[in-house]
Amino acid sequence: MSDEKKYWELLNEFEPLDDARFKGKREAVSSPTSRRNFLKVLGLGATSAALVASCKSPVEKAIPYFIKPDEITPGKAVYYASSYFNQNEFCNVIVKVRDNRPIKLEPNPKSVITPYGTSGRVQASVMDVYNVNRYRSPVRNDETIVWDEADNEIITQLKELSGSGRTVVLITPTIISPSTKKLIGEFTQSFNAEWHQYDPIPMDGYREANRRSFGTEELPEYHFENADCIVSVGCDFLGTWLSPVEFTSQYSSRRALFEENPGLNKHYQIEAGMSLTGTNADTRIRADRAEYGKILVHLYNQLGSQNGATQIEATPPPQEVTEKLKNVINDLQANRGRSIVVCGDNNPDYQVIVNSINQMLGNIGETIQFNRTYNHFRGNENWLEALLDQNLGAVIVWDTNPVYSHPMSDQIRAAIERAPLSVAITAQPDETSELCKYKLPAPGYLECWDDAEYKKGVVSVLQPTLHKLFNSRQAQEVLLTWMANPLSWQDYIRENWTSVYFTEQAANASSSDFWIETLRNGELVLNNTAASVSYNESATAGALQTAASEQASEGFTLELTEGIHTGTGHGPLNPWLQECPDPVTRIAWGNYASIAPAAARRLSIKNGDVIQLGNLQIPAFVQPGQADSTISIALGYGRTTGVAEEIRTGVNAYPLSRVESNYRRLTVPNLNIEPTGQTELLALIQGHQSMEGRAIVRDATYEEWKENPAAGNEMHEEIQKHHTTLYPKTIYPGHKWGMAIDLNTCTGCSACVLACNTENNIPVVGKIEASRHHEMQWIRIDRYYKGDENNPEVLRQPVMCQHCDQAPCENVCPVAATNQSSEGLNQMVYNRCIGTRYCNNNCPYKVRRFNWLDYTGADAIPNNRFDPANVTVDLSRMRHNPDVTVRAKGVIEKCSFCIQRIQEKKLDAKLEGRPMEDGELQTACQQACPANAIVFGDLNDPESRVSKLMKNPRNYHLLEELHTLPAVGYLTKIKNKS
Amino acid sequence: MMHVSPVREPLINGEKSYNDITNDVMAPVRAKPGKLWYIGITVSTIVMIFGFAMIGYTVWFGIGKWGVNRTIGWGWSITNFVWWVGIGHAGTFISAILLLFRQKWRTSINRAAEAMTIFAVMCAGIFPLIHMGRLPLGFFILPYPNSRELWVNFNSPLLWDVFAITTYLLVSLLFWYMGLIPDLGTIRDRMKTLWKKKAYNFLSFGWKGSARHWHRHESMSLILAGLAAPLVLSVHTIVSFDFATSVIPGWHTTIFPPYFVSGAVFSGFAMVLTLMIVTRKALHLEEYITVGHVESMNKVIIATGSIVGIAYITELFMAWYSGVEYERYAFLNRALGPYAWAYWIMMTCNVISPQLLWFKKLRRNLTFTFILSIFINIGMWFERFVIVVTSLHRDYLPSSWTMYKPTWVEVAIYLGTFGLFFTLFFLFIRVFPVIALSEVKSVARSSAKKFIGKPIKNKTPEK
Amino acid sequence: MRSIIYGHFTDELDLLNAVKELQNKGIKIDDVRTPFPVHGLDSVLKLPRSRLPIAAFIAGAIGGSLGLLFQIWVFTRGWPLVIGGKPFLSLPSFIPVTFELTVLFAAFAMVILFLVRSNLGPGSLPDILDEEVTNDHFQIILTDRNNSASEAELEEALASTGALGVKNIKTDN
Amino acid sequence: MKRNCCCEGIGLILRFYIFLIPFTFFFNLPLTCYSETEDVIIESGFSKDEINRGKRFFMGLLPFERNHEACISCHYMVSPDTLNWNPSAIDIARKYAGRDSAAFHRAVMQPSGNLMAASHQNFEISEEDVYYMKVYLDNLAVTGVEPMKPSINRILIFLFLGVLLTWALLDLLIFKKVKIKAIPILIFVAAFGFQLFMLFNESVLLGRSPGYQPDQPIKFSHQVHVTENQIDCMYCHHTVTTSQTANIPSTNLCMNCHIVVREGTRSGRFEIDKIVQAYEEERSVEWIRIHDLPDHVFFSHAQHVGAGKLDCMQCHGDVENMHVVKQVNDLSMGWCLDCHRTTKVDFIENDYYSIFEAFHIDLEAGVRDSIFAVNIGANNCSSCHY
Repeated sequence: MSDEKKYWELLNEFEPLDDARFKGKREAVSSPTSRRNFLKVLGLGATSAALVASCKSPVEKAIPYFIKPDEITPGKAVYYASSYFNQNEFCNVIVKVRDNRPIKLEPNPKSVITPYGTSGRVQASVMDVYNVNRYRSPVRNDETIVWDEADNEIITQLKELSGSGRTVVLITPTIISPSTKKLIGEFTQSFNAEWHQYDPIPMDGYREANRRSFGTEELPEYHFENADCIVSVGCDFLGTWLSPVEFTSQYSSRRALFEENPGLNKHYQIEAGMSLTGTNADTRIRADRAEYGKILVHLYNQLGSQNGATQIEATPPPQEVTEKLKNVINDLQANRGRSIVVCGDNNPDYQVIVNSINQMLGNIGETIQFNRTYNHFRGNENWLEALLDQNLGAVIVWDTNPVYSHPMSDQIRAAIERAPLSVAITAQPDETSELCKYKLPAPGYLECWDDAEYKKGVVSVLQPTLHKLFNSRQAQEVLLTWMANPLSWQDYIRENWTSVYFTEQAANASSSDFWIETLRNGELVLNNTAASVSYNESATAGALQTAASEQASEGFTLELTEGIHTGTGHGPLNPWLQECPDPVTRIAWGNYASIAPAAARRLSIKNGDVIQLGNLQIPAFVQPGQADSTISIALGYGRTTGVAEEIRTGVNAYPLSRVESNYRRLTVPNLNIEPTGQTELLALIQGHQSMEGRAIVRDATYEEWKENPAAGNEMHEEIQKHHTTLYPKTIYPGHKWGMAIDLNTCTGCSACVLACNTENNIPVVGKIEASRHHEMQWIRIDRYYKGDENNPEVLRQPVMCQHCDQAPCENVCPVAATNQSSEGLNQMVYNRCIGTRYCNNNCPYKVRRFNWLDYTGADAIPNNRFDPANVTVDLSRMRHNPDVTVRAKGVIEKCSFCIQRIQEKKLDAKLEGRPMEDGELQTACQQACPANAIVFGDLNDPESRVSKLMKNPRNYHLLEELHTLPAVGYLTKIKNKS
Repeated sequence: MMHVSPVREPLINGEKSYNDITNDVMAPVRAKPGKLWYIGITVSTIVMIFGFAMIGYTVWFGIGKWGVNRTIGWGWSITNFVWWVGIGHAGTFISAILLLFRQKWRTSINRAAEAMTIFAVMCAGIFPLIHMGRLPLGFFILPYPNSRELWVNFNSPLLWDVFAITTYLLVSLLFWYMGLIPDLGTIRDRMKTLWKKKAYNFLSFGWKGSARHWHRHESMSLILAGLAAPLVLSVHTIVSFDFATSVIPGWHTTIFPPYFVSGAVFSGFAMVLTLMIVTRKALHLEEYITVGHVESMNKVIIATGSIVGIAYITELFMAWYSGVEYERYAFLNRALGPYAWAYWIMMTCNVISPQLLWFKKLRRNLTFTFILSIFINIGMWFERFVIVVTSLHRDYLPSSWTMYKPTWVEVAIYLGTFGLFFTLFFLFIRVFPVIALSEVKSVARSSAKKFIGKPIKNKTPEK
Repeated sequence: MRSIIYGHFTDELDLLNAVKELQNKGIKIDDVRTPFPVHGLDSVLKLPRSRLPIAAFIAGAIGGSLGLLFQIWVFTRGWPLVIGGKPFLSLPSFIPVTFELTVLFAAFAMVILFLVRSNLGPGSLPDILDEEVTNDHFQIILTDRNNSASEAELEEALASTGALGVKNIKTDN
Repeated sequence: MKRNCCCEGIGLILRFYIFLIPFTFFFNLPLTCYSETEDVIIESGFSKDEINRGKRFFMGLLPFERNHEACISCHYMVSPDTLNWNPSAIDIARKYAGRDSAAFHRAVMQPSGNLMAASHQNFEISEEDVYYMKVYLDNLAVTGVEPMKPSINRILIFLFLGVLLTWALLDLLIFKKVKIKAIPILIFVAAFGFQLFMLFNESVLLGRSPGYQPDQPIKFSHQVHVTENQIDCMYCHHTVTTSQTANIPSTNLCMNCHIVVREGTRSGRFEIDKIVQAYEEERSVEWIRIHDLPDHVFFSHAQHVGAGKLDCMQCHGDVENMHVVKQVNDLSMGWCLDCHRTTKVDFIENDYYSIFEAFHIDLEAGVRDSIFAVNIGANNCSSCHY
């Protein structure tokens, strides 16, 4: 039946190809089959009539390449090294390209920054490339024009304007590309332009603090892997802060608790809203957002008293917090030089205090170093002045959206509208670009040449993996054209590299070898000499004073946080990211105001009640663990431009943020909540929060584990003893695939969920369907609360198909569409499935997913597609993995352990005539996991990592007392409680 | 000649000759249908068509148009399926098992009850079909030879269902129809219009009442009854396997087969009562379907109802006694959880209300019986709802717990099956004799209140 | 050419007496037609015990064993699948289908055999001599082909038992 | 392209034709739907007379006299045809559609290849005739060839059988017009049986097409290339051992040889010119796909040819002796499975299989003499469906 389609879309639909790599045409084409589809529409009765009538069947054509490029083998994937960068997300990636279409991003194991794992946003970014809302050609006002026309007009005007003394302002996000920086330098010179970098959620406060404390504006590198004690004051370093993928890897390396790696770090999180990092902390101390300053002062004072620093008069934080801080102080003191204190506030005074605490603890130079400093977050608020200036002549907005993300949105809007020339260079339409006179389409990052120096001395390249889909031009190319520079951007980069970096390496003798080598590795590591900074205590006193004298907030304090999936505002464009539930609240599609249970009870607010906050109306969500007088709202939602109307979810909370003494502040004190009496739908994926005392996530404390590695898991052995069966044991002659998941390293970041989405062509169902529990993700990350509702302990568990040896689902399928493979996989045959959902009912893990409606367009019945996110149009379908069936309406699907990867790797081994190596085969979720929490392999091989983990005393199986004999094992969660 | 049994209550009231019986029972077939009948069949046909349109809607757009979700894969569809199948137990139970036990009172009600059985099973059969996500490919469940060399999964209770329900439907149909052919012969001979005569002759398979045929017919009926009796028991046993063989707490119970069978007979008898109390009035068959019949059925109801009650309590006990936390929670959740209202409706209707039938006065009170029978039907529907939905909605992993609310599509389909059921029933009472003529005649002599052996004169049937 | 002589009674007891009477006279009764199965008539008429039950048993046995063998074949030879970790030959699972097929085969075989043996079926045209036979007439049918006695003798014998409406018709077959 | 149209049904139709008479009207409806109207003739801009004149010449009809055969005797009207090696009329028409009459005249009168020279020798055709012939061909290039009359649809037979068996049934049960009962019974059984047979056959073939042998845009002969010229399969289909797809050679690969080889021994220059032309126009040849598995089947050539060392012929049949490729096997799932059950796995040479320890022990002990594909999971559902 052709309801399940491997998707092959025409590349040459868009424009003739010029790059050598894209020369030629696709290998195979399928014309829409009508007969088989037609039959399915008819019932069995009418089938007989159609059967005998079927004289003609459609002709399928097979169209070869005109000239087959050497590196492309039709039907095999090609991999290119590249990089992803957006705000605080940077990953060196390998792009998997099938038939000229990038379909998957994988971590680059050679990378020194992100050798394993990516973030969920990186995984989902494949969808961005195929976004239907992208600009397709240059636009002047509302009129489509050609590039030459746009170039000529803009150049003339630019020259005129700069000649007549008007300012030309170029606003970009933080540029980490050295070549681009050089180019912009040249541009500003030739057009006498000002260049400003703008970050929607900036870290200029941090840079300012470092300038005061260390005399350098650089953001240091943090080494969480070396920290035995981590104290974070409202800093979500595992979720959104600075470099979360890198930090997750570092952090989790110290959470992987084994006999050979027994040193568990200790993590204190002092925070108001429940953040991803807070849910992972060993001890989470709940404190109001307005108390952060006091807490930092208190920490300084207490530590200072032991380290000989001057004390400062200050009201201490509330008793309950101070009480708990004693342990924090003791542990910090005990781990001098092996601890990290971080704070997630852009207030430079706070950061100065944090700097001095770290200095006091001897962490600077140890866990916090200024060698490979971060190059991103260079944005500040200085651009506003230039933009709002009456003398503004031309504004060029390059891929930034201040109209959406800045509280002074109205003034910015007016300034842009007032400017004689306004140009936006961006891939996707946004609120700012819509205001500009000229909208110049830029390609997505997978269509681009670029380079990036994310951390000092680590330079990466980006290379295009897809021929430009639309009539777009990279911003750098645009600048080159305007400057009448004859070089292509690719050559420009190459020239820059040859002149700057070629000399700094010795491995390659010729510059072309060097270039090719770099493209292959994706990254070049330069030997920077370690930079030394000198600490300057003088700034601390003032900072302490300011922090100590902060007014207490009356009423509620609002805390704006970066949405873990939406980021600063790119997320809503991507339906995968919107559909991926928040790891803490488990809500998909939209933001909400998190409010503490006690406060909610006091104001009689229930989940989904819309409340009025300033001039913002937003549904409330009762969040256990939320500080009583703090409300948290995620940023990045409420986009109105560039997002299909059906998936415009959430509210834009940026207007509530404020600029205080030239620094963006994401807190608002003294707010009142007014219920509006309306309610709004929250797509709550997980409805029940407690484990009901069941041994689902088994946990123990570090102390208990040291006594007994099987602590918290005693029942495992007991249950194993009781496993008896009348039936003979099934024999798996070759492989027996299994997976082990370390609950202790898993942070819940959801990269695996999104990797699985991308790899396995999982459909998007939209807010309404998701709220009806029709979500389709094959992995879910269950989150349970334990204990006090005011500050509960959080336990997480990624659950996918457990591939049981004695699977309850298999017994009940009437058509045997699911059964056991000889390699221990629970196979699901979509084309056999008739959709009784009996298997799903009988699955104790509820991991099977049913295609309730025609989400994919693969169904044979016409006019019934349900695709609110508009991702089944031909353009979006190019993202599909051709090795995985796109499922039709009415069939069950579930995790297959990435069977397509298993088949591919087995075949590779067979062709090479060698046994498979352990670790050679990685599932998509495993590959994407920055925490290294997932291990996949052959259980028949006693030496494989997964076999060893299965024998670990911490290992258990979910609901093992049911004797389903899952192939997935979980390692107990061990918390380092004090 | 008068045979009035001193101990037993007569099964036929009034003074009846064989000819009277023929005429009384045939009256609805012969007479022109009344206004009520036309209204009834119009309404039920419209409802049926709407229900089928909604089935089409579901097949076209997908099961997502229902309220079921990732945790509760079966909602109203399977609830209705089990309910209808349960109702479909009475007819064959009455005609087969009571035949084997030589209960003569069955003769007045078995025909209608069997018809009801068949219609109910037809309604039931719709649901497992339409709950499939890919109905057009539903033929995959048939073990037919194919070039894929694929067969079906004989381990699956759902497949057993396919066999059980089809067999039950076919055997019930055979049993019913074989009982009908002598009566259809009777109607044929009373018909005056040629085409009607021909049509009824066609339907009656050319029955002529020969002693040899009767001899074989009786022998066949007995064996069919012997086959149908275990079949009746097996059908709901197998339906109960859908739940009992699973791992879901609240489903995974060995008590299910007997519990389901008695529940089925319970609900089936209730439905028979609901229908017969109306039918006897509407078709003026009060003398054939007597209060004595109603009482006998009420006795079966109280017996099966009590078994069901014991089963409920046993379930609770076993859940506690097993010591399995999931089982315990499942039953606590039934009684106290978000769906407790359904549980208590079930308990009230199925366990408490039938106990009133211990009073003979109430047993013989038609109005009370009618109301009670509707109560039982409601209660038994909720029993299935409780089993299907409350067991699923909170199973093993709390992270997956959800709630379920039907959509109007599901409601419309359920109503549509009522439409189908009543449409068929309305047609049935006009076309076929509602009471087994020959069987009633065969017991008339011994069980009628007043039997007139020889008619006063050789009168011909009324026109 | 043969003659069919028939008459009827309005009470099954009279019929039974008449049948006995005629048999005592040595007259072979061609057919007796009644509106319902008259208790004791088959023994009086000495109808042989029906062999339908045997047929039903055989058919049931065939159905059951075919069903069972088929299932065994499918799971051990046709395409052995590991389902829920069960062995290929998991006999308990095969019981329901085997049972249903047994019943189905037996029931169908019996009904079909009944219809064939009785020459009944859709469209079969009965030789109805008295339409009241399906109402309240109990009819005895004699034919001269089966009896040595003459038509008149038969008619008289029938009438003498108290039969009403004795008639004699001639047919070709 | 028609696949497996009902040749075997025709005999049956004739026999049943007497019964068809009352239904002729009804049955003819769908037939008439197929025939195309001829209103498009003036589309090419020529008058009907001119076209007809050219047509008559091409067809060799009166009043033209000549001492050689008519064009149509070599250049058939079928499009594209594989009945002979000569280019079909429509191919010629399309090729010369954009050129003037003089070029066409040159092409006809001064043949370019040996083969053509041999058959076109002693041609005496006036320029006028060539002009009108060109007119006719230009028109043909626009209008295309008249479609072949479709044979009677299977559904008609099926419906007819339905009518027949209904009649038999009605007669048997109700009308009883036919004295001998055996006749309606026989008709019923036969008609119903044949209907079932048709249904069964069609269901088996549903989505499958053994014997499918479409005409390709170029008369590419595997026999010529493989058998006569000894080119290895994998010279052209070179990804077959490494990729899931066995590639169809790209145009430039064809040109590796055809840069030199410009005339075939059978087809002359015409067919090879097509590939040369495609190369010059930088486009791909749109071949008709023959072996086409359903979309939900993941078949890997690398697995079968690369790892399994199967011969191409095993699935594709004797392609090396086919001028026109034909699907030999039905490519049904059962066909796959059966092969997996009987195909031995190279357990000794390939080290990948070393993990199957139990099997190796069995092999050494002689419990098994060989391991079949099915033993190592070739018939797992997930081997092909995921």
